[in-house]
Amino acid sequence: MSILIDQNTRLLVHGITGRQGMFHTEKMLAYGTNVVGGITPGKGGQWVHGVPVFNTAQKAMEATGANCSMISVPARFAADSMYEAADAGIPLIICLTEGIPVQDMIEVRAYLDRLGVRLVGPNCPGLITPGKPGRAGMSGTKVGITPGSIVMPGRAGIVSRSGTLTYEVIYALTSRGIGQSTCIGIGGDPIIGSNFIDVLRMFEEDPETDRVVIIGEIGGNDEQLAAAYISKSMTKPVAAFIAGRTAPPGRRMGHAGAIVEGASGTAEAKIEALEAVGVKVADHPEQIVELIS
Amino acid sequence: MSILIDQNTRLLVHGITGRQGMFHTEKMLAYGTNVVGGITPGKGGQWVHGVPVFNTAQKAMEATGANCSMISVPARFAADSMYEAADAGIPLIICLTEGIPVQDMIEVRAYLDRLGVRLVGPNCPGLITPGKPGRAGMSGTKVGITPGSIVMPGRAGIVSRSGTLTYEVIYALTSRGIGQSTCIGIGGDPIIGSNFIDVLRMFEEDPETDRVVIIGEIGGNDEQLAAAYISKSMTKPVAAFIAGRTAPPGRRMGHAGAIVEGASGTAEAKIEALEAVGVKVADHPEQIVELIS
Amino acid sequence: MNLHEYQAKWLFAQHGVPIPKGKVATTGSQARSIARELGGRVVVKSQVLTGGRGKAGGVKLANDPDEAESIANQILGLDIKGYTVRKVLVDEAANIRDEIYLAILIDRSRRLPMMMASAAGGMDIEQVAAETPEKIFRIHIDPMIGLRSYQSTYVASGMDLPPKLWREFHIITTGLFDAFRAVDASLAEINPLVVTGENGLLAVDGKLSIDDNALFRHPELAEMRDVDEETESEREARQYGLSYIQLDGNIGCMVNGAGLAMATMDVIKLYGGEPANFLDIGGGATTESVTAALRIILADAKVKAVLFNIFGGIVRGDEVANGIVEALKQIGSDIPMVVRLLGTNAEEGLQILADANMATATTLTEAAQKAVALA
Amino acid sequence: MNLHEYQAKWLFAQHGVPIPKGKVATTGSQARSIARELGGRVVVKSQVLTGGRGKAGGVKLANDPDEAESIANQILGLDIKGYTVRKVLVDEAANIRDEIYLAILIDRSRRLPMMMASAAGGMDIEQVAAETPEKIFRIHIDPMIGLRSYQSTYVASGMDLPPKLWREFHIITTGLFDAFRAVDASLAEINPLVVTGENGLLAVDGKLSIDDNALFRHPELAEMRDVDEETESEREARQYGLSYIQLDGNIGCMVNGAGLAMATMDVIKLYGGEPANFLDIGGGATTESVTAALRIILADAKVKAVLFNIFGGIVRGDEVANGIVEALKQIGSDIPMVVRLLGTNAEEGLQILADANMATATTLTEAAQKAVALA
Repeated sequence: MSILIDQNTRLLVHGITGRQGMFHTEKMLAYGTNVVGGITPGKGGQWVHGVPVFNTAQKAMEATGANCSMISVPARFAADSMYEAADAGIPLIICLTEGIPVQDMIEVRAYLDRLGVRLVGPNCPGLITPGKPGRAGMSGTKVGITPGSIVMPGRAGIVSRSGTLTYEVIYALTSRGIGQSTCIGIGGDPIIGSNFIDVLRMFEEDPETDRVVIIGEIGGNDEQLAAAYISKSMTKPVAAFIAGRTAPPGRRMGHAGAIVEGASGTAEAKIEALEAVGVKVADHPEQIVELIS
Repeated sequence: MSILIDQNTRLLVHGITGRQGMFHTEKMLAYGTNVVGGITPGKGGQWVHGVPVFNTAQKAMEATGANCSMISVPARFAADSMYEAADAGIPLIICLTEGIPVQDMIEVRAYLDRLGVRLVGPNCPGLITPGKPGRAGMSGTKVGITPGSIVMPGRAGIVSRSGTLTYEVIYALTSRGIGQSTCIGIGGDPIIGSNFIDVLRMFEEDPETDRVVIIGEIGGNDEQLAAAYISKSMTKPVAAFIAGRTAPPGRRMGHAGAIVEGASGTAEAKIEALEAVGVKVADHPEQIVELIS
Repeated sequence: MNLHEYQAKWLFAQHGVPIPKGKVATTGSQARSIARELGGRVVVKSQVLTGGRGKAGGVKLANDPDEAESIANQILGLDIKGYTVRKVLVDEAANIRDEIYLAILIDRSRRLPMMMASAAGGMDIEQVAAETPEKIFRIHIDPMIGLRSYQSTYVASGMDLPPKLWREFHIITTGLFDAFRAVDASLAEINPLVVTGENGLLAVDGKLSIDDNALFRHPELAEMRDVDEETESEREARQYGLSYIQLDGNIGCMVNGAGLAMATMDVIKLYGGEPANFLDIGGGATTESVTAALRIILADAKVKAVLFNIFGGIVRGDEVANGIVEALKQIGSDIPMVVRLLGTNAEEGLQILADANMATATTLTEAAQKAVALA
Repeated sequence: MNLHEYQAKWLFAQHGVPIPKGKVATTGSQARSIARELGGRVVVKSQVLTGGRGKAGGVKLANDPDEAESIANQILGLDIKGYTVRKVLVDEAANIRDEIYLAILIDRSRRLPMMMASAAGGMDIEQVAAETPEKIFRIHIDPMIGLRSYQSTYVASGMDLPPKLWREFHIITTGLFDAFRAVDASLAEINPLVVTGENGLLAVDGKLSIDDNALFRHPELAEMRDVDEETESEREARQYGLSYIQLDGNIGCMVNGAGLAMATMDVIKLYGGEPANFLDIGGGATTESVTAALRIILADAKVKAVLFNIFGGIVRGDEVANGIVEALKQIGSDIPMVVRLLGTNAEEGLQILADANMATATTLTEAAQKAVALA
C-alpha cells in the first residue's frame, strides 16, 4: 500500500526534546504515526507529547521494539545518531538534518551499507504515506515534516531531492485530484542514503503505486542513473521536473549537492537523459499534473 | 590432495628483492612452487631467479594472473602490502612478516574479511604441501619457509601457531614414516587471518587428509574454540600438543600472542578443553607420533 | 569556502608538503623586501579567489627586488574577473623541470575521496581529461584506512616519475590527503607539483575548498575567510543564514526552499524574464529574515521587480504575509512586487497582501508572468 | 613496554583527559618543594613498573610539605616486588567522592579495541568481573570510526553518572581512545577515574602498555623506556634482539623459535628439572647471537646446566655447532652443557660438538633427561 513506512512503523525520534523534534513529533502523532519513543542523552525518563524519552537508542529499543529512526538533531551530532540507530538494530533511518559534513556522510553511508541499514536523507523532508480515511486501520503515516494537509491518498509515487518544491508538486496533484501512494524526499546533499533508483525500484514493486513523479535538480548524475534504470526496469509511467536550468555553473544553489560541476551536472543533461528514455519532463512544476494524468 | 595451495597456485612474492625474499624464492622454486612474479616498488623490470619483478601488485596481476601472495616485507610495510594484494584481487595472502603492530592487524583483518580475502599469518612459516614423486604433475608446493627436506607426502594435516616447533613435529612424523597432506603455520600473533577452526574445517573436507595434528600454545582461546568445533564437526582423529605449561603468567613468550592473560590463556585450560572432547594431547612434541599413529 | 593560494599552501606545508619559501605583501615595498630576503628571483602572484590569474596578468616573474616591487605595484589593485587584487604572494622562483597535476576531491558517484594525478601538470585538468584521458590517474581512497603507499607507487610509476622521487611523492600525496581530511576539504589541489632541476618535488600552486558544512569544527579556518572577496550582499546573506547568489537579470526572487528557488528562477526565464538572484530564506520566513532578504535583493540596482514565492507548509500563509508587509514598511521601496503564497492559510495571506496593495498570484506561472510584465 | 604512571597520565592529558597537578621527584627535598607549589596536601606515589604499590606502602597521603618530604624519603629506595623505587610522583590530593574504572584494551577474540568501565573503580577489575560481572560495561569500538558519543552515553547512564558529567565523561573516553590509538597501546587504563567533591572528573591513576611491535613508529615513546627497571640481562637480550625471560630454575635453555623454546622448557619440567629461562635466539643462530645468549644465560648464578635445542632447518647443523664451539671458547665456562641438534646436517654438527667434548642428544627427551641429570 506504500513504500518503506506504514501502520507497522514504530518510530524513534532522535532529538525529540529539541524545538523541531517536539513540534514534528506532535504533527506526526496527529497524522497517525506510531511514535514509540524519543532519544535525548540526559533526558531519559521525560515524556514528550506522551512519548517516552530515553538516553540511548539501545535502551529505547529494549523498551519499545522500534523499527524506524528519524534523526532530527543538530548537524554536529547527526553522524553519531545514525551510528547509534544502526548499532541498536534499527533497519530504516530517516535523517532530516541539514548541514552534515560530506566526509562524515561518506563514512556513515559506508558503515550503514555494511550493516544493511537503509537510510533516507540526510537534508530531506522525510516520507509521508497518506491515510485512506474510508478504510479501517488505514490512517496515514508520516516520518518527517511534509505537511499532512497537502497530501491525499492515491496511486502516484513521488520522489524528490527537494523540500518545498516537492510540496508544490504534491499540492498541484492533490488540487487536481491525483492522490499519492507515498511521497519521499531523498535529500539535497551530495552523499545521501537512498537514491532515485532505490526508490524507483520500490515504487515499481509496490502494487498500490501505478505512476511515479521524479523531482530532480542540478548536480551529480543521479537523474541519469535513474533514466538508465527506468529504461531497463520500469513498467510504470514516470514524469519528471528538473530544477536549475538557470543555475550558473560552479555555485552551490542552497542544497549542498546542487552544484553544476562538469557537463553531467546540468539540468539540460539530466532532462536529455530522461527524455531519451521516454520520461516526460515538465517545463514548470505545475505542468507535472498534465504529464502524469 | 591438499588445502589452500597446490600446483595451481600462481604465487607473487612481495619483497622479492630483499635478502629473505630472494632466499626463499629460490627455495620455493626449487621445491616446485610456481612463483610467477615479485613486487618491490622501484625495482620493476628486474628479475630474481628468473622471476619478473613489478612495481605494484596490480601490474603484476595484469602480467601474471597470480592467485596467491606471500608477504615477506619489513613489518612497517606489511599492512600496505596486504591491502595492495587484496585490492589487486588476490584471494589468498600468506603473511610471514613478524612484528606487525596489533592495531594495524585489526584494520587489515577487518578489511580483508570485507573483501572475502583469506589470510594466513602473519608471523607464520607459511604452508607446504609435500610432493608425490611417483605421480605425474604432483610435485610439491610450498609458500613460506618450512624446509622442504623434512616433509614427506602422506595423509596427516598439520596446523600450528609456531615455526620450529612445527618442524620438530613434522620431522618426528616423517622419521616414523607418517607423511603429511599439508602443513600450515597460522602464526603466533594475537590477531591472525586464519585460525584453528578455519584450517580444521578445510582438513575435514580434504579427501586426502585422514588425521590432523594441532600444535597450540598459551595465549588467547583459539584452542578452546577448536575443541568446540572438533566436538561438533570433526570426524577425523585429532592429536595435539600445547606449548607453554611452564610459562609464567603476564609475560610474552617470544610470540606476540603467547601471553597468559586470564584463566583461558593457560596451557592447562587448553589441554583440558581438548581432552574433554576426546583429542589426545601429547606431553612432549615427539609423543605426537604415538598419538596419531 | 575557498582559501587563497597562500593559505592553501601553508596548510599543505603543515602536513609535510614541500612548498616554496614565500610571504604575502600588500604593498610594493613589502614585496621588494621579501624578494631581497628570498635572494632576488621571485614570482609575484595575485591572491584572489578566482582562476585564470596568469592569463589576466596576475602572476609574474621578477628577477630582482626592484622588479618585484614594480610588478607588485602593477598587480596590486588589478581587477581579475571582478575581484580586486589586495594581496600578492611573493615566492622564491622554482627551477622547473616537469609539472605534475595532483588533487584530492570527493567522487560523488562512488561516494569516496579520489586522488587525481597527471604528468600533464600546469595545464587545465578538464582539458587534459577531454583530450588525453589516458594520462589521468584516478585512485579512490578508503577514508577509513587512508591513502596507501602502494597507491602512490601506482601513480608515480604510471607517470614515469623517477623511482628515487617515489618516496617523496608518497609523502606529498599522504600529506595532501591528511590536509584534505583535517580541514574537511571538498577539493585539495596542487597544480603544478613541480619536479625541480635539483630533482626534488615542490608544490608551486595550491587550491583548497572547504566544506561549508564542516566549518563548525574548524573555527580557525572560518576565520581565514577573506571577507574582502565577498560582496556586501553576500556577507549580509551569510550573516542572516540566507542562501543568496547574485545573477545578471532584473527580477529579484525570494523563495523558501532551495529547490523551489531554482524552480522559480527557471519559470521566470521560461516566461521571458531574467532572474536577478537565487535566494532561499529557509524554513522560517520570519519578519526578520524577510526584511534582511528584501534589503539584499533591493541592494542590486539592476532589480526592476521582485517575486516572492512562499510555500506555507509549516509556516502559515497569513504569518508570512504579515512578515512581508512589515518588512516592506521598514524598507520602503517603489520597485513592483508580486507575492505568491501557497499552502496553509494561503487565502488569508493573499487577502492581507491585497489589502496592502500588493500584486498577488496563486500559481507560479501566474506569478512569474506578472513579475516579467512588471520588470 | 609499560610506562610509568606519570608518563601514562601525561600522555592522557595531551589528549584532553583531566589529571591532577603534579611533578616527579627523586629526592625528599624535591618532593617538599613540589608539595609547597601544589598548596600542601599531596599524594606521594612510588613510580615502579609493577602493581600493588599501595599495599606495599608505596602510595601515601601527605598533609603538608614537611610530611611530603618525610614520606618521599620513606618511599624512595623501597623495594616493591623486586623493583627499587627511584622516583615518586607528587600529585595534588583529589577530593574523592566516587571512583570509576575505565580502560581500553584489545579484545583478541572479537579482534577489536574494547572499552571497559565500572562504577566500582579503585578496586581490582578482575575481582569485580568475578564477583559482580553486571557492574562491568564492555563496549567494542570500530577502530575505523572511533569511539562514538552514544557509546559513552550508554556507559555513563548505565553507571548512573549524573547527566551533567556525561559530556566530560565523553571527552575523557574519547581522549583515552585517542591516546590508545596514537601510541599503539595494548592497554590504556584509568583506575580510578574520580568523581570529585567539586563534581568534576579526574584521572587519578593511569596505566599504559605499548605494543612493542609498534615502537618503530614512536621513537619518542621508545625513549621513555625506564632502563633502570630492566635487569642487565634483559637489557642485553633486547640489544641483541633475543627474546629472554628469566625464571627460577637451574637449567638454562637456548632454543631457536619461541614455540620450540616453550616446549623445551615444558620437557625439562616433564623430566623433573626446572628451566632457568625462556630464550629464543631467533632464526639465525650465528656465532654472535649464540655468544650473547650464552653470556646472558650464564650471568644467572642459579644456572647449573645448559640445554641447547636447535632445529637446523634453514641454518645447517654444522654451522650451528661451529657457532656454539666458538662461543664457548670466547666465554669459557665449567657449567655442563647438552646440545641437541636436529634437521639439516645434524649429524655433522653433532660430530663437531662431540669432538669438542660436549654432551649431545638427538631427541628432545634424551636432551632434557641429560640436562636434568647434569644440573
